Amino acid sequence: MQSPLPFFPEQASNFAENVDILFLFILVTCVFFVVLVAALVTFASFRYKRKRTGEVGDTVHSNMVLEVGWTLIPLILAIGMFAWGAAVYVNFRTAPKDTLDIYVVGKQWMWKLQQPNGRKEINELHVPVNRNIKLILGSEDVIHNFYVPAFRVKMDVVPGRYNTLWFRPTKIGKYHFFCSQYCGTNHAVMGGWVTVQDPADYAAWLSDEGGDVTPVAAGEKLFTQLACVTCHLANGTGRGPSLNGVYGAKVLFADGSSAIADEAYIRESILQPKAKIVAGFQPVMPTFQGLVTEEQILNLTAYIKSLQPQPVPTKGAGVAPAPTGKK
Amino acid sequence: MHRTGELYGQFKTLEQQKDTASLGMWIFLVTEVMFFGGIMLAYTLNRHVYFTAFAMGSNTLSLALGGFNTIVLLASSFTMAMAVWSSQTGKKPLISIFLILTIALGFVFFGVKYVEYSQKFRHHLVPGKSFNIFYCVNNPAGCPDMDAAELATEREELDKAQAQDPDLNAHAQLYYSAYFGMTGLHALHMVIGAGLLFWLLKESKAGRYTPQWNTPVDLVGLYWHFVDIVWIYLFPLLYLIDRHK
Amino acid sequence: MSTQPNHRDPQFPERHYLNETYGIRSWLLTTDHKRIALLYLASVTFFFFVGGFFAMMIRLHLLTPSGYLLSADNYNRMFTMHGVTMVFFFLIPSIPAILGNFLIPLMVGAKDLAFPKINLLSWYIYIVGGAFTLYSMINGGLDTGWTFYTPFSTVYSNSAVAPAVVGVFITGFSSILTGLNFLVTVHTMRAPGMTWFRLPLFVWTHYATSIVMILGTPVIAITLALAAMERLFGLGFFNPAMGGDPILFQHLFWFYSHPAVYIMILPSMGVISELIPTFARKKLFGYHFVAAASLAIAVIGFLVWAHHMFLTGQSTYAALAFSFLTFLVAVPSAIKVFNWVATLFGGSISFDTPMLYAFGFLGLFLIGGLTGLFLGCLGVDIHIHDTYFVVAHFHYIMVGGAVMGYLGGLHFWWPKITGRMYPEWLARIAALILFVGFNLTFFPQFVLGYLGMPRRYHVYPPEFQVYNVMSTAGASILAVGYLLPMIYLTWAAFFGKVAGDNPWPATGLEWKTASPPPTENFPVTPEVTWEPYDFHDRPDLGLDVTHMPEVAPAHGDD
Amino acid sequence: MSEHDDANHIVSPRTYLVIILTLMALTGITVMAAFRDLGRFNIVVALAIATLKATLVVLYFMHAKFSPRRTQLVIIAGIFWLAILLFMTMSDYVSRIDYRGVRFPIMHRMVEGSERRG
Repeated sequence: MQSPLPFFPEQASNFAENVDILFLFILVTCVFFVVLVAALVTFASFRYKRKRTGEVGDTVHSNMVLEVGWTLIPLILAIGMFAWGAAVYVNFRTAPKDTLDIYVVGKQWMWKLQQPNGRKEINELHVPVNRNIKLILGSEDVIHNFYVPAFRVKMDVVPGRYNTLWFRPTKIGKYHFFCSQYCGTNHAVMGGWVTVQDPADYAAWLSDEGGDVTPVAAGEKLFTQLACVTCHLANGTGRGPSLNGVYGAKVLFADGSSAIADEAYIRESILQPKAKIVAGFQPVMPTFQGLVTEEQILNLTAYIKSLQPQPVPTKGAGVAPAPTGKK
Repeated sequence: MHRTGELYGQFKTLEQQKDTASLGMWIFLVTEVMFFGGIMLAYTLNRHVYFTAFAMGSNTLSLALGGFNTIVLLASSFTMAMAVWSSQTGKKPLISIFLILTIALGFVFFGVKYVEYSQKFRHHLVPGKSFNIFYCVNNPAGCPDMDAAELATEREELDKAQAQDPDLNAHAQLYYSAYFGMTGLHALHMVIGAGLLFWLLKESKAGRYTPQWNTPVDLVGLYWHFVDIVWIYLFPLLYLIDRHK
Repeated sequence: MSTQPNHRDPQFPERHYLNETYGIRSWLLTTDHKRIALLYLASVTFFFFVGGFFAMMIRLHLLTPSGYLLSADNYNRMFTMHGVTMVFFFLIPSIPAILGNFLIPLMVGAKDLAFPKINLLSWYIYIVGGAFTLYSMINGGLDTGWTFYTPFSTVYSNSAVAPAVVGVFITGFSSILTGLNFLVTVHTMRAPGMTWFRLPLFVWTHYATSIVMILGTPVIAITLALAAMERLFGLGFFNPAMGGDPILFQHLFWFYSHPAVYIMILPSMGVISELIPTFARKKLFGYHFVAAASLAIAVIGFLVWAHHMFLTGQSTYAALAFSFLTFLVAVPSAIKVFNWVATLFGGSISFDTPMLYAFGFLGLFLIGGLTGLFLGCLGVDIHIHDTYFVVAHFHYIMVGGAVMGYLGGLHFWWPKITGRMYPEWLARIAALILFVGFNLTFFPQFVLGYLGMPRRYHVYPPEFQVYNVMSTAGASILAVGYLLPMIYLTWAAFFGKVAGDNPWPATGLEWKTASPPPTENFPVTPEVTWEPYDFHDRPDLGLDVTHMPEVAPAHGDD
Repeated sequence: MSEHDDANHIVSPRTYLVIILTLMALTGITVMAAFRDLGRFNIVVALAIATLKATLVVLYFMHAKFSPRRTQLVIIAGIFWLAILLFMTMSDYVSRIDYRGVRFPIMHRMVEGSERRG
């Protein structure tokens, strides 16, 4: 962050400047009225302070010119603000034709995004700079809201219908996005990062599926990217069981049966999480079928195998680190 | 509050007291209008979006029973108005007679409503897990009150509707949510009204109501007529959505 | 204390509504509007501190970005229960059910409200509704947000939604009955000579509030009933999985809940309209305009609800219409503010505690109202909707405005309610603490909101921490500010200096009777012959009407 | 209606009888109208008849015709606010371009997308 006490978020889209200027216009108008009223009240407080007990005020109690004046002036200013705001909003609700369409699905409590070429991301969004982007938003469960402060855009993600949201990123960088419609337990960590890239980098990223990293490291990265960490907390207090030391151990299931956790079990749990439910947990995990490649499953399995048992479960349940994907 | 005769302590005259009570009742009825307004809006929106399913749902109701109930309720409004008239003109025995008639008509309405509701239960037309608008056409044995010709017509209608709205069952369920919501709320008001009528009957038998003081009869009358008005709207909205073939 | 030349040695009346009868029964079965007001005072204060406790937990939790105090689920329960308690069980009944109940019959010169038994019934309904809601808070809590948005509340929430919704549903009828009682009382119970344009503005604003109560509350009642049916029996109107529409719920919810904001702020405006003329000793500037503005707010306030839904995918055309109407509703509020300020000019201003609250109200309401323009403005709302900017805005209105007015009114009429004065200097200090604490708590939240911190977050990115710490610090000061008046007002009710009938002195009819008033309010039905707030027409107040700052020719408008 | 401001105005049983017979007749008409195809006017006719019936009940059975003007104002306010609720909300829905029949297309698209890729 630039200063310890910032007042404006970064301006990184075509809307940012429009919204900020409009905001400043209203702000200046409002500050003028606050100062005016404060000055009048202060002046009157000194000038008309009661000087002797029993004193009363004068008998002036109406003035048509004043009344009409302070009805019309606010009215005109209000209509001005309305018209300006309406212009910005209509532009925001009317996407241009030449957009890059990205599908976004919100579900408790993660975002699934899909690029036009089919590449999928979780809690991450890559977009090229200076290109009109249209997000098509849908929800699998409750109402969410996709919000990028640096772009000054947000839109509700309503189940049963889809909304659209467009913007043109103007600055290369990484920006927070949030869920800003309350959606349940982990509403606050249902966010991620928008990465605005140079078109060439974006194209390279689109075709690239990974790098030269060890399966464990790649698995660890995936574990965060796919938001597994939000539920599978190391201390066992999350919505899913802790995976520390699970590999090779005996797992008890809700229906009373049990199994040794091997590679096949881990794979099945990722792709068909509802097939076997660990005792004491709810079947809330979504399937990752189609979201992870075989290679990624292998990486994840490698990472889970590497996790050592954690001896002491600590208290402070359910506290996840500030927005996932930040690491 | 201190009470002298029929005049409550906070008032100066009987005239003022009556005026106040009547205004209070009217304002209460306005809140009732808004109360029904909320569910009316849910109905309007869903009818607008899922017209086919709503028309289909409406056609599964019995027009004969609905129409009969409309007549019954209108008649009860008439007898209620006559009860008010009897109290205004001091015909004490008539008050009780007209009140009894009103209550009787109210119970006829309940009876018919019971027949309708129980039929919907048997036909699996109550919103919930077992809701199935195709139940009767698929299980004629479960609906012995429908003959083969009726079932054939209904099958034809359902197929046509299904072609227009693939999610017909879900949307018909919304129609039935509106149907049970609106008629249920209306019936609840009728029950309250019937309770009030029984109370009036008890008081009128004690000879409490005179041409000078008959405010309770008047106010319950207003309430009863309001419930009637609600039904006047519910009848075409629920039973007559799309009757022409 | 200000002057009271006609009451040099005030006496406590021998017989009054407090000592007319004794015992628990005489309170629980009372139909006296003044006693019912005190019943409301006790229960509303209870809920205020319950809600305040939740607020403190929220602020303490947000001290650090990763919030170690509460789990995510518990944090969500805290802000939900804070909202539900404060909105439905504190703000909506606060001024109308306490001050309105106590004062409206006194102000119009009646012996009681039109329907005293219904008045008592409304208190019992409030208590039953409160009991349901408390039950849900203890058994399972509530985590839907006070807005109960579907389908989260009806399908996905794991908390005790049904009893809470039923509780709010029940409480709604308490509000309806109060509004009905006020409307009818104002229409039919006015004393001889009390014409419509001689009514104090407190009565006018309560009339406007009552209109909102009786026309809006039934809609939220049926909406919550449908939501409860949906949760319990699977009705589908608001459930997209069954073909229903969650946006419909929002329309129905805000049809009441936006005007409900005016239920909170209009009575407060009424209080301020009493305080300013009294302590400026001057007839309220533009009485007719302020009265008309109250009704305009109530009516236009019903036409703006969908401005809570600009980003739900609402039709663009509808958004334009609702935004335009939103700007229109700002105008009558502006008219009121300017008229209050104009009243000060040429007055004889004293700075007793109620007047300090009035000034505090002016400042906070002004900021709260003006920040509403940002949110009503479609272009800016895209960015600040559902952020802390909204949180700050509505707290400025609902706490800064409504609670300042409520406390100002409580101080102003405390001598009338109890017959005794509160400790003046302590009260002034408390008012100051409240003003400072309030601004420190909520002003940083405007900045947080514009920086992009969304509402209802139990953890947040570390760059937002500075402002959150400021806010929490302010909240601690604010807590002291709220505890102080409760303590000294309670003390003053028993041990304060005897106030006398009209300590300020003020012009309203309620000051013509004893403090505390007798059960029947006025021994003899009063006859009103003077214009409202007209000190010059009131030789009985013992003021020196020949001494005015400047004598200007009176305009014949009023 | 100042000449009718008498709160104790008594309506004669004859009038009541005429009203109830009219109401019954209107019920018959509304059923008959429902069986004719009037296109979009079916609902208009049905609501118009219902409103006529309601008006008769309010004016005569409920004595609104003979009530103080204030009562009439209350009734009009109630109808007006109901209209606000219905019309302003529906104005949102009817002016949307994409409302009718949109059902999770996004999920289908995502599946299609992955199939195309794979």
